[in-house]
Amino acid sequence: MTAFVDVDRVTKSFPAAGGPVQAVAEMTFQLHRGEFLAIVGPSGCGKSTLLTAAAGLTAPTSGQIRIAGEPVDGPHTALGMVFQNPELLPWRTALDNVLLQAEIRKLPKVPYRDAAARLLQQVGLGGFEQHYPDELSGGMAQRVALCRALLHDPELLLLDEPFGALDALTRDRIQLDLQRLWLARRKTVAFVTHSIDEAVFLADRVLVFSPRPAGIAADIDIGFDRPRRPEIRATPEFAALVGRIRDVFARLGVFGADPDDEPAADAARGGDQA
Amino acid sequence: MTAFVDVDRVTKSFPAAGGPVQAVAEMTFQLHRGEFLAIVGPSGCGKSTLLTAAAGLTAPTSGQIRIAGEPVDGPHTALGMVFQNPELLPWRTALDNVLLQAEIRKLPKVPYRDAAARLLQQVGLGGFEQHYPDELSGGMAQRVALCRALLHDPELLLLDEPFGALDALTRDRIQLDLQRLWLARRKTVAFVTHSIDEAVFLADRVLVFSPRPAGIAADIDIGFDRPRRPEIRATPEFAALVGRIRDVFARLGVFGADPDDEPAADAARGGDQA
Amino acid sequence: GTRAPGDDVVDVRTDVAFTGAMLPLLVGVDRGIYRAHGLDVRLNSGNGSATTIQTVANGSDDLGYADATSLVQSAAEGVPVRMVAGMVQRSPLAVFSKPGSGIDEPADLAGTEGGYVPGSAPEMLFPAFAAATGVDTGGIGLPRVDVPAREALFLNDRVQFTFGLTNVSLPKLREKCDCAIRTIAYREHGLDALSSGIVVGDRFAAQHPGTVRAFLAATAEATRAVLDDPDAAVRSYYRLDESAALSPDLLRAQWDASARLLRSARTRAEPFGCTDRADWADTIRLVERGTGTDPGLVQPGTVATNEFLPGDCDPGRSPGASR
Amino acid sequence: MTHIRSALLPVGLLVVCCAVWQVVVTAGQVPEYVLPAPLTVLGTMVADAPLLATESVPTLLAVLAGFGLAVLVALPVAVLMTYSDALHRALYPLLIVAQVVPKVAVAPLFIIWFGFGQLPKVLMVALISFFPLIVDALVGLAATRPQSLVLVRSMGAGRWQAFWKVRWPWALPSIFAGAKVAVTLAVVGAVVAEFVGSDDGLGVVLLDARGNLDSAMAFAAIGWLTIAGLLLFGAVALAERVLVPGGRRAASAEAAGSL
Amino acid sequence: MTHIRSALLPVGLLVVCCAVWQVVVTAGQVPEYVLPAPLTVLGTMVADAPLLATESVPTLLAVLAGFGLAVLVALPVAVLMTYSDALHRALYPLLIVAQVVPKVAVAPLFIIWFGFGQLPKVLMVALISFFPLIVDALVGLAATRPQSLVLVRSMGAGRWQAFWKVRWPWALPSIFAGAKVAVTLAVVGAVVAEFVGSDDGLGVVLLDARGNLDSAMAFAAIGWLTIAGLLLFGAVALAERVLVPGGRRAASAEAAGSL
Ligand SMILES: Nc1ncnc2c1ncn2[C@@H]1O[C@H](COP(=O)(O)OP(=O)(O)OP(=O)(O)O)[C@@H](O)[C@H]1O
Ligand SMILES: Nc1ncnc2c1ncn2[C@@H]1O[C@H](COP(=O)(O)OP(=O)(O)OP(=O)(O)O)[C@@H](O)[C@H]1O
Ligand SMILES: [Mg+2]
Ligand SMILES: [Mg+2]
Repeated sequence: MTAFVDVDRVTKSFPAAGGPVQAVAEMTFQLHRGEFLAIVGPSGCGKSTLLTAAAGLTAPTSGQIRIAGEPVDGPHTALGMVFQNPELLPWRTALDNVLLQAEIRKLPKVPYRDAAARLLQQVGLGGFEQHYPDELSGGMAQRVALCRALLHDPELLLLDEPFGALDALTRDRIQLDLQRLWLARRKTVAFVTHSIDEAVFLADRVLVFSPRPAGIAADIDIGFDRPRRPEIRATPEFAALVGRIRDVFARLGVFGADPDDEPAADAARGGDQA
Repeated sequence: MTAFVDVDRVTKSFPAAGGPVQAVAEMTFQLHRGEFLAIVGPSGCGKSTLLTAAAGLTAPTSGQIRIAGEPVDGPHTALGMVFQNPELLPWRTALDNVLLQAEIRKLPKVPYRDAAARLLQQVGLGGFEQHYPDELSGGMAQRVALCRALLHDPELLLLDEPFGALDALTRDRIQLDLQRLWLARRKTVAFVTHSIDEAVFLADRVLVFSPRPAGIAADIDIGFDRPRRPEIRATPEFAALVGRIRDVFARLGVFGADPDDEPAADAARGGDQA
Repeated sequence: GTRAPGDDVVDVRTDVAFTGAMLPLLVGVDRGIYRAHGLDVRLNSGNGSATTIQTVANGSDDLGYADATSLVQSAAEGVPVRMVAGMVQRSPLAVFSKPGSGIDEPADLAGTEGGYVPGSAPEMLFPAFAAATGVDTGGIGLPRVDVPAREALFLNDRVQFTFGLTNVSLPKLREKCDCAIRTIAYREHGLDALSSGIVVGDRFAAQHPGTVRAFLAATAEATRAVLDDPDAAVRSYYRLDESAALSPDLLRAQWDASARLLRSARTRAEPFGCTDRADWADTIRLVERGTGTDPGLVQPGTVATNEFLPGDCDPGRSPGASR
Repeated sequence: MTHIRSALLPVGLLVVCCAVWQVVVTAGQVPEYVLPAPLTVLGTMVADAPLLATESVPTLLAVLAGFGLAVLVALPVAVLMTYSDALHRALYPLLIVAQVVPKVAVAPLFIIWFGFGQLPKVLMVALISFFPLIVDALVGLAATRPQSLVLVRSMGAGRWQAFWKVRWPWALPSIFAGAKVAVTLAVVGAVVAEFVGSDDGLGVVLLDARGNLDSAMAFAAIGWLTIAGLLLFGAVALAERVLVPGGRRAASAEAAGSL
Repeated sequence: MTHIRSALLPVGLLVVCCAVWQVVVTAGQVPEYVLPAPLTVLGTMVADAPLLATESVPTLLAVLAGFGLAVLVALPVAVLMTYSDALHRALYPLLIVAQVVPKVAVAPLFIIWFGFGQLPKVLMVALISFFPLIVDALVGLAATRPQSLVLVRSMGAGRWQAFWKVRWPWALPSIFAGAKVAVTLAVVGAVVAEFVGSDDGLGVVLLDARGNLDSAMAFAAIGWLTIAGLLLFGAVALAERVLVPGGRRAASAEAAGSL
């Protein structure tokens, strides 16, 4: 496997009122073709920033990202992206929001209309095709955004907490759907999540980011066989991996501890976490 | 304990293009003063709708909600509310967004300014007081919204997935903060979450909603002592409760299964879920 | 009417909306007199003499019906337009008042108010009139207005007097007011001046002298026709102006008043349209006094010529050779 | 039901206004040549309908052509200015200069240059309706949610697509606000142009009528102009209904209550 | 640096326009009595500055008073119409009628009723600047994000608070678009009023100059009016800068690229 996405000494800082905010410290990693990468890290550490940079939507302050060998210096659009907010266009129905992907890419109407309807059906939104975004619940809007990212069957998926607003079971179900899709087509996936469990269940490899400015605190291979069945969650190996990642997290400290507080590290021992 | 929040045969349906959508089927339950209630249920089942109705922001189609004995027939404002989206005003800094609560309630400037800054500090946003919403990450915006709901120290908290965009550890930390706050003041809390783990860890009682139209599928008491330490997550009792709730869920079916799919119920056996 | 293939198309612009004073032009079109002279005249109303003179000067229109005072003023600014036929050669300029206003003679104007339309002839020559009658203009209120407002304000007693023309405004004011209007005519106080006539740009006159001649010949014929049968002429108006806003009586009264001003004291015996150099000199002097134009800048020959007229004007009266 | 009632209210108010006006005039408080009674005006509007209809044609043509011209120039220019900062900085001050130069004052130049035909009218109408169109279009185009642009950018949208799929729908409400102001000003512009100099049109009828102190006719012309203006405004409002997407975007209205 | 350059561009364009104009006129392509050379106009603007300044006073006072009056009436009415559907339905058609009635045509009535003083001018200015203000205010107030209203409603905000904390900031960009159009129209309104009848003001100077065929003076008056309009526009733009909150809202701009 050659590096499909090559993040090469990338840094990113934003100008802000009280001095610049450095979101990403020098970061280097590769993502191979067909690999499923999960990224976890504390809130505000720079995960979304990195994904945006990988899509070529923002330029790194220094360093370079290459996709399939090509340096990314403008929008790299051969991908499907789920943003952290659903970003549905309020004047379009759920179906038309999904179809936006096909329209912008000038894909043929009829087959993609069917494909969009099928995707919506699959994520449990059959019957809501003609609803407007403000008639959808938070999780429903997020599922529409996911369908939009999948519609054109892209090589590369950049997913920023795509299941963040979903309940446990809908989430499990969609995780399995995503795995099935991935197994069938071996897309390259970069998946930001705040659920360590989800990261371990889905990914070939989990990157743990340190708090802002984001650096790579750990790079953990997940060796479970595919397809993974939900039951593996109950295995000690699974728990060990989850525990290892939580340990890394805990060592970094999530945010500057307040002396009266229980140290954040105390929280790092549970079994089942979000 | 008398019923502080009394949801009495409440139904709610929305008009929609393809016939009305019934979000809440006849639902009755009580929430006692000082009780910490968690609500879990499949995406789009009507959780947000119920919370909005409880705050008097929408009128139930039929039935009545009473708070402290008074029927809710207009905004009931003696509460703190976190909406599913952060809903920060884009032209206000993080601090000013929190202070909106004080401004609207005409609370004195100086002490609340300090209180707001302290809250932001506590959720790890020290240094970001003067940032505008579009300079915050998803999780940061959500934390600002939480601070805003807590600022005026309300009797009743209605929290709609307040930690949905937070990573595992920040979440653990803030869960503990919330528990501490609750133990100190014994607020009445209705807490919507998509994390069963979070519901069991925090709540006195978990309501499991059935898919749309929402009904109460299960009403489960959580008897752990307070304060709960993160370690209880590793106990078999904890796992049993989580498993019980997942079973309820699974029995209901999250959404109409597609014949090719693995049945959703299969997913219901894991240990650690979001 | 239908247009013969060989006819010259001539755009003619009056100074304001059609009035009884313009009946010869209307009759000329309506009865085909112009067509008989090989002209296809398109007659339209304008928006004040100054604009008409300018559109004639730059060729937007070929010929105009405009005011001599404006013409002199325009000439001072270098506008190359001359009057080729005088149609109202005695001054109709006047100040009007209502009987109860106590304004019977110029001296009574002191301390009163009247709407003032910048660029309009009676207003322009008012300083000269005041000087001639010994009235102090400093004590007279002259708020700026447009023409319709000037008359409406007067009729509504918002002002005590109004400027106007004895041949056009007076009959109209009488009809609307249904009252006796007091007239203080400038010419009765020693201020006579040329008024309306046919004007043409120097370029057009040089390029189409035949057209100008034919137009004037036809207009002379039309004028005779109106004099012969004014009521028939009034009917021409209704055939040409579909808005038909003026009553027949009013048109008739306007024509009758205009007919009395057709020739000046000096051109009483002259054929149609001839103007007199001395009349022009008087008019130019009045404009100079009224508007502060440099004396001597405008000569009679700059603004008028009799050379295109059909009849033989007295060469001794000729305003001057062409420039 | 509500539709009928919502129409009744303004009509009722209008009728009341007219009734008061009628009473005031017939009671002799205001002379008829200053302000004719509404019934007189109505009578003239009907009796002289053939004339007024004929004269409406050139006025309306000028309004339509001028407004159309303004739209055709203003919207593309607004788009270009939205995309090019340099152009924005260069043109905006000039637009303001062009707008604040009193058009009534320069109109005579148009007549002198272009004569008494339709052209100066059309130009005048275009000039007068241009500014509100461009100002509101600029505000609307700038109000586009940037995240929506980021979204389509990630899909590889070019400017053209981003414009039509995102900016344009976001900007439409503002653009239509501008168009509503502009279309009413267009009527004013045509009348001003006809006042300054024209061979035909309702403005000329109005001017002649005023010159002749024929106030009934003057007000009848105003009445026709008003009706023309209302129809044009209605056409713009109708276009708004058809073109502004997502008329059903008011679903969150209930929870906002009456705030 | 960029500031200087951004100022240079429009000034440069303006200078080029004037240079062309100067050349055309001095080359004798356009007679001076039609269009005086810009240098002549500038000379008159400076030489007759005392007169022009004196006459600017009543015009500017009328513009300020009329515009102020329009703002004071339009904004509250827009707010009331936003809150009351019935009022909206009742008033909107009447507003349109009031707007499409050609103001030039009814101006004489004002003079007849209110004389030659400032009052008719002020009313005229107010009337002419009212419509853009109210139309844009209505669009702006309706564009408020409903979820923001729901938020403050849950905090117990009354209408007054919801208005000031939420609706007003959301509506401001639109309101200022309306104000920009209105303030330029206000100058036009004052000139129109002075054309129809007035004792003093730049409109009178302009009218007199045209009556005297003194085109240099006429254009000098137009020049002063233009400068007055620019200053007023600048004042509105400045107020916008100060009042519109969150000038730093452009943080997502980078990711939107040039779309
Ligand atoms: N446009 C911006 N201007 C200034 N600062 C910004 C901007 N965008 C992001 N930041 C800052 O960069 C840091 C990283 O943000 P980012 O959105 O990448 O975090 P994240 O890892 O996605 O967090 P979360 O899990 O909460 O979504 C944050 O501290 C944020 O304040
Ligand atoms: N304004 C509305 N108009 C029409 N339908 C609506 C409206 N608001 C909500 N609904 C419908 O009501 C149902 C319940 O929505 P609600 O937001 O309460 O779900 P939820 O339980 O909060 O889901 P989630 O976990 O995804 O946020 C959904 O099917 C949604 O489509
Ligand atoms: Mg993020
Ligand atoms: Mg919800």
